[in-house]
Amino acid sequence: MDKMPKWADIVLIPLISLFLAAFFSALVILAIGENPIAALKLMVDGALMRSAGWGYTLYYATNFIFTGLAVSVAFHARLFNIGGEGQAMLGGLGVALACLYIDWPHWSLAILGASVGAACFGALWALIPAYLQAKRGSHIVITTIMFNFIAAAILNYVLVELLRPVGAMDPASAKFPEAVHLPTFQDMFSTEGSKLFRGAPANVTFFLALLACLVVWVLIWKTRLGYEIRAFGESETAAKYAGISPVRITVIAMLISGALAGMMSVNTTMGESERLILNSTEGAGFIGIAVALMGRNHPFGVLLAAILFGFLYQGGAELALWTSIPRELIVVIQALVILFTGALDNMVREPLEKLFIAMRRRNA
Amino acid sequence: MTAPAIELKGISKAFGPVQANKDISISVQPGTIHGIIGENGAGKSTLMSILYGFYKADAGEIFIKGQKTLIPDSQAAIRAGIGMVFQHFKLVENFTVLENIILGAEHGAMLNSSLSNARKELKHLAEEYGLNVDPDEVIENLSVGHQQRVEILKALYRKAEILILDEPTGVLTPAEADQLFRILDRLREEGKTIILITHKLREIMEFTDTVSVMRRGEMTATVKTSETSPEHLAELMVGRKVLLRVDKKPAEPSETVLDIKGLRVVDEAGVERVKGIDLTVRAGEIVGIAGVAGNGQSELLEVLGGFADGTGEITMNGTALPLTGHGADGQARRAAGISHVPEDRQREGLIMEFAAWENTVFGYHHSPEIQNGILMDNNGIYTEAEAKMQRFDVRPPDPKLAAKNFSGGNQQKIVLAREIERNPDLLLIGQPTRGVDIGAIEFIHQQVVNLRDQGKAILLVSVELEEILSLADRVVVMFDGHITGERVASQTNEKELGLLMAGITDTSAVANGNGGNENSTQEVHADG
Amino acid sequence: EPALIFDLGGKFDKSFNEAAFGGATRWAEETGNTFREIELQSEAQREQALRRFAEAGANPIVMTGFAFGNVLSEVAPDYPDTKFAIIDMVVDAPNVRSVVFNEHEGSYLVGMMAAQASKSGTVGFIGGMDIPLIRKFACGYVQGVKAVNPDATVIQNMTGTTPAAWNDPVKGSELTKAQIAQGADVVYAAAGGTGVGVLQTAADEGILSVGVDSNQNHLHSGKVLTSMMKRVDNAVYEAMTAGVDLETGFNVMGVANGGIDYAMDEHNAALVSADMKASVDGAKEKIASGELAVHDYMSDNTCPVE
Amino acid sequence: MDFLTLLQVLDTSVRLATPLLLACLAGLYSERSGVVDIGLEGKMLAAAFFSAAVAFYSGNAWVGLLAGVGASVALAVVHGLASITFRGNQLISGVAINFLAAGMTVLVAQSWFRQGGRTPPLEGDARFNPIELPFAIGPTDAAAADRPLSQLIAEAGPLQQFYSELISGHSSLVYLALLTVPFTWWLLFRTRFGLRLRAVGENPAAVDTAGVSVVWLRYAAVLLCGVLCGVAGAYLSSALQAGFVKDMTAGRGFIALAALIFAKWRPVYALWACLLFGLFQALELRPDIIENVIGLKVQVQLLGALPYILTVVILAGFVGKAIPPKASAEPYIKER
Ligand SMILES: Nc1ncnc2c1ncn2[C@@H]1O[C@H](COP(=O)(O)OP(=O)(O)OP(=O)(O)O)[C@@H](O)[C@H]1O
Ligand SMILES: Nc1ncnc2c1ncn2[C@@H]1O[C@H](COP(=O)(O)OP(=O)(O)OP(=O)(O)O)[C@@H](O)[C@H]1O
Ligand SMILES: [Mg+2]
Ligand SMILES: [Mg+2]
Repeated sequence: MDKMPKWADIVLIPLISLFLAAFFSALVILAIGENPIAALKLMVDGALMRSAGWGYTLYYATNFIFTGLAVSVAFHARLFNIGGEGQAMLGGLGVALACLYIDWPHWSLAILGASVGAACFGALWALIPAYLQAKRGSHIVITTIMFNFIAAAILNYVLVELLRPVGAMDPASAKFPEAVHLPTFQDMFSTEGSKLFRGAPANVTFFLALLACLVVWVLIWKTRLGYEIRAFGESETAAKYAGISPVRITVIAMLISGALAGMMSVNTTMGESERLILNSTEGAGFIGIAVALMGRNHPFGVLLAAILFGFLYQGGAELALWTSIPRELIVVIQALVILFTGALDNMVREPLEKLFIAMRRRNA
Repeated sequence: MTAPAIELKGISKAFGPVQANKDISISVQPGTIHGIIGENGAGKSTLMSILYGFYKADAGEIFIKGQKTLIPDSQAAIRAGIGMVFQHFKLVENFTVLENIILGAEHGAMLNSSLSNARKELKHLAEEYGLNVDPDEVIENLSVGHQQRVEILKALYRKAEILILDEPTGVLTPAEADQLFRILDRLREEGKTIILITHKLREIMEFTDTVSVMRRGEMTATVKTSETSPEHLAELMVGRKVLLRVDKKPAEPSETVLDIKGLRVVDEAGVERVKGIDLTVRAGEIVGIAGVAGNGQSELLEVLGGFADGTGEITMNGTALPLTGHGADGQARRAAGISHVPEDRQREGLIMEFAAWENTVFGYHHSPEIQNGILMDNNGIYTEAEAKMQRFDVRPPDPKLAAKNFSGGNQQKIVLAREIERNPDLLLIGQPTRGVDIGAIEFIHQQVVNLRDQGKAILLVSVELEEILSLADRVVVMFDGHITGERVASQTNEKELGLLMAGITDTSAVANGNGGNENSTQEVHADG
Repeated sequence: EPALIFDLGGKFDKSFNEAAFGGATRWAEETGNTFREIELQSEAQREQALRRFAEAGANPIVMTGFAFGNVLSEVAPDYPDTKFAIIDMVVDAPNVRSVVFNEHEGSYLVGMMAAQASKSGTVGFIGGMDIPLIRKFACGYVQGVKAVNPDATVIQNMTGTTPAAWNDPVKGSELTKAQIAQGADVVYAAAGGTGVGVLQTAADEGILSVGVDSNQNHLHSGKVLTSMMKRVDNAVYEAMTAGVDLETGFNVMGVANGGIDYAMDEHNAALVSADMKASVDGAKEKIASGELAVHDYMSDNTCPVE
Repeated sequence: MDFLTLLQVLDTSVRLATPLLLACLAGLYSERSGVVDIGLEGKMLAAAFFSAAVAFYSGNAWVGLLAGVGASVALAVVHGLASITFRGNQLISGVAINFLAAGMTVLVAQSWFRQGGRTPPLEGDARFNPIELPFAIGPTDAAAADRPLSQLIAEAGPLQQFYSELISGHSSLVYLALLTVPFTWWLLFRTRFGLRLRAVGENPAAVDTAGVSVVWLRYAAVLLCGVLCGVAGAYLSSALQAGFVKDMTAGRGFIALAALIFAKWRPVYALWACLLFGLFQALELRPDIIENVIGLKVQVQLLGALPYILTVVILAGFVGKAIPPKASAEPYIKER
């Protein structure tokens, strides 16, 4: 007998955790002398009440879908990929190389090429930690953290020494050619009469992200590979018994994870900045952890959580714009979400389990 | 009558939805050895752990020497004079013996004085009880038997008057076990009280004064050992009359299916576990491998099943099987016609979090008949799982239920349904009835025999001699990675196999006897 | 209502951004009006901040830092009725005013000052991010030093190659220690927030430092030789004063029009002798009149002296 | 490279190794008890801010230190709650704490000082100033001679140079950090507490059944970790620097973690590992020296990434295997 009904596990617990995180966030806002209700209203107005707000919310959400899926695919194999950040950085490099050095006739081909570039570079960056974990038992959490730093150093080197156009000041690549410009929501949905999503960076990559959700869902629950990934994640000894190679699954799961993380850069680098800049990832790799935790590692949950975090991000930017609350408030909220949904999960779960068991005893 | 050394009243304990102990009361007289028996999962360890303060009871009281005593933690238990040797030792593997002994019982805040004190005391205890261990040796370098001594020394060092031993002989050779019981006798003579948990009725009958039987979390009876019999105890354990022998025709073995030559296996720690064995299994016979746990049987199964590497030669139906690399994994073995019921169904045979239907294709998930293009044919698998569960009488027959939610016996039936229905040429089957109740045991044994009668080869590994003797046609005994003997099942007995299991190949003294339940007087010193 | 957007170093970097803030504050105090402001925390915010302010009707919108160049050239055409002013970068659009400074001229002046104050004949330069703009500072400085003492040694270090270099006082401090160890007794920091660490360490270790952008003499009174003042405050003040009538186009601020200067006040009066001041003022006049041309690194990406 | 330059580089290494060493030893206590802590970074950061802020208000660096330690310990308690009391995932908890500190410090700094997430500069006694050891040539001698200190030292004999440049002239916290190494060794290997601490990181069940509370031992270790991270953070903002700036730990917590692996969880090795990583950081500041010595231009990015690369190499077991305490990252769960 399960300790708890399934709906409680996948809906009730995240909701309670989220509520706790929101409650503590409100306390924090109060503590710095601001009004949480007013802050929330400002965030909602700025992020959800205008089409451009949605354009930003969904832009950020696109990033978080990719990194959230990346974390969750790895997590199905019980691999904790903290390296999304580094994988996304190098994914950006893949996008830049694809966009700068190949003559694309049309954006639709370019986005495919850039996706492949991003996925390959991201996957490559996940491959080494995966291999070391599988073959040499090096703890993947530590190696992926290290690889984040190493990726930052590489990107730094490449941008400063190799890709920066002569005479330019920022460590950034040249602007991508016009042909690889991705249609933004503004391009797609504005009509003659009304301009929608004006200036917002959301672009077709959002649909690519939705597609990724679907593909990951099919992969994890409908295919042999997904079956093997989940089986390996639940029990390594059982996987070995079944002839599922731990090395192979570790490597494949991390390759997929790294590829997904890398593909985030299609959105930021190709869809938004249209050149490779330093720190275009802006911590999205880490937010993927919170998104995956909240979404219970299910693509649909990841989608919802990503939109929630997109809202927080855009709302936070609005706060910084119109009040004196720094954008770091969002970092705090993010921390609280990770803390309550991830680390303090049992604090919510245990009393609930007791409650359900007691209820069942009484009914029996 | 003096006050009992221990008296438990109305102890209850639930782990989540599992009621491990239900309103248990028991009392043990000082200076006696009290046995506790029961099937796996009956709640024996839980009860003792409560007495030792490891778990907290939900309800109930504990009296020590007539005094009501609160035991919220192990510190309190130690203060009350209780010592416990757990089923799974609680030692710090990379500490020395001495450090393990003083841990938690140091004199003062500095280590030096504690260590020298303990060294003296240890010497004294070693002389008194013959419990010799090198105090400066690191635990991981000690044999299991010596590790157990350290556990006993830990308890004695803390001046335990009451000693609890949880399945102490499961990991010992018969010789080591004999030595253990001599020590226990000494302690009893000194007036110490001993509680002994064991699965072996022989040990209960031989060494205990009184015995309690547990079943499904409840204490079903407490009796004087002298006033009971093994048959009676078995009945108390499972709740009904027990059939001990399996109904089967004599074997009709034909051609060789599996042929092993010079097989060696080195485990991950670099220890050689199988040291060159030769073995054949023919179609239509059941070969049983007997041995104390840890003598290489598991590794043998692992190599055959494809999840450990080995060296040597193995042929299956005349073709050589690779022993390393991709061609030697579980998938390749299944393709070669080998099915495998693993020793540990929960850690190996099943994914506990997966639903039963998903588990019915575990290991066979690449089979073409369950694919639907690039996807898995989940609907087909589900329908087939439902039918399988009917045929194997899995209860409840609900394919959606997660494997962890079935009882041990039913989990085993799911594994068997999956492996037997593949109709393999060779079935590897490890500890098939561990923790399974007698009704299910009968069913499982019957399935295995049926498969044999269809002309399939079966290799059975079990630590239960009774099971080997009743199920196998031919018995091979393993000790320390070697085969120490081979007997025809109907022409040997537990005594003889016991000697082989201790590495003694000269069994003339006990050979050809039948039964083998009479008390042995023979001293065996296999280990120094 | 005008708006001011600070670059990543932040409003209180004690140098560049703070100067801009000072100019805006002066305008607000004098006119009694208010202005909108935001400190950027991330790259992606640049465009958003520009658009949101423009949509909210802020006019003019002033931004500090070359990094806005790219974004502004995209955003400006979308809001033809809004005036923008960008400092340190040239953006060619009809509604943008680009303000650039002749930092090399000011650096030349403080270089002369440093060479005269140095006893060891070795002076230091610590730049922020290694970009042409900062090399322009360095090159002007070296020219000034050599003009006074052709044998002087100038130790040059850059803090880093990324924007983080603007805000790394720990590294600034260690670089200063290293330069001191190599004998430098005057260091010039052109490093934004990193300079805080440079000036601090110089004061701790008992040598002189030269501030940048704002007048930083007061930070460690009696220990900062002078500051190379880049009157970002004036540029911001003027832009806000002009309001919607802001004159667009290219605007160079140098010694000649008071956009660049070196700082003298009570905090460094004791450090600068009359002779030193006289020689530096002489050079200043020559530069203003065009008699003395200080080489601009960015004109050809080279520096004639090392 | 001459002797004096070498000394200067080593001097910088010591200064930069100090926060690493303190954080590394902090991690050592925690991980030896079986609690993995990737939140060293966050605890240091919080301590850096609160110590600078309180030092600014009180004008006393030691009061600031206390506040910093308090902040770090508070986060340690959160980590303890998550990983000990509620048996959650220690890695996730560490990640959360890093974010919490990164956000909170800026938020509070902005709310208190309105200076864009930094504290005002610290002056005088609000900082830990360098200590001049007896007989060393220091600023006082320089002032007396009215000559630059660097010249005085350059003229001294090699031994005096060594003493004055490298040994003398650090803040008290540097010496404290160095003393923490033998103290930690003694505590771990010579006392009852140390024995139990090491045991609980290897096999908590053994400690539990020996009648010692696993929970309190682990809390003690986690709190010790908090204290040391607090000192490390205070050192950053009020000794190495004069005030807090956003994200000023700059990955030091992770380098400390790397050093801990490099040191195989041993205190004396930790000293060497941190000095080595400190040296890398010092060399990153002086690429000119490397260029002089090996005659090759080394990319600063490579120098910066070297500790991380080295850690991966070590983790991969190419330079001897680093085996962590057996129970590390495993919550002690008795009842499922
Ligand atoms: N720590 C635990 N958490 C949850 N359930 C437990 C725990 N320990 C035991 N149980 C459950 O309690 C029941 C009784 O277990 P216990 O270990 O006491 O049995 P036992 O009689 O000692 O069995 P065995 O002969 O296998 O040792 C079982 O169903 C078991 O699954
Ligand atoms: N780890 C567990 N998690 C959840 N439920 C469990 C667990 N272990 C046991 N149970 C529940 O407890 C019940 C009893 O389990 P147990 O294995 O003790 O059965 P049993 O009485 O020994 O049956 P069998 O003879 O078939 O082994 C099971 O039906 C199952 O629902
Ligand atoms: Mg048990
Ligand atoms: Mg059972």
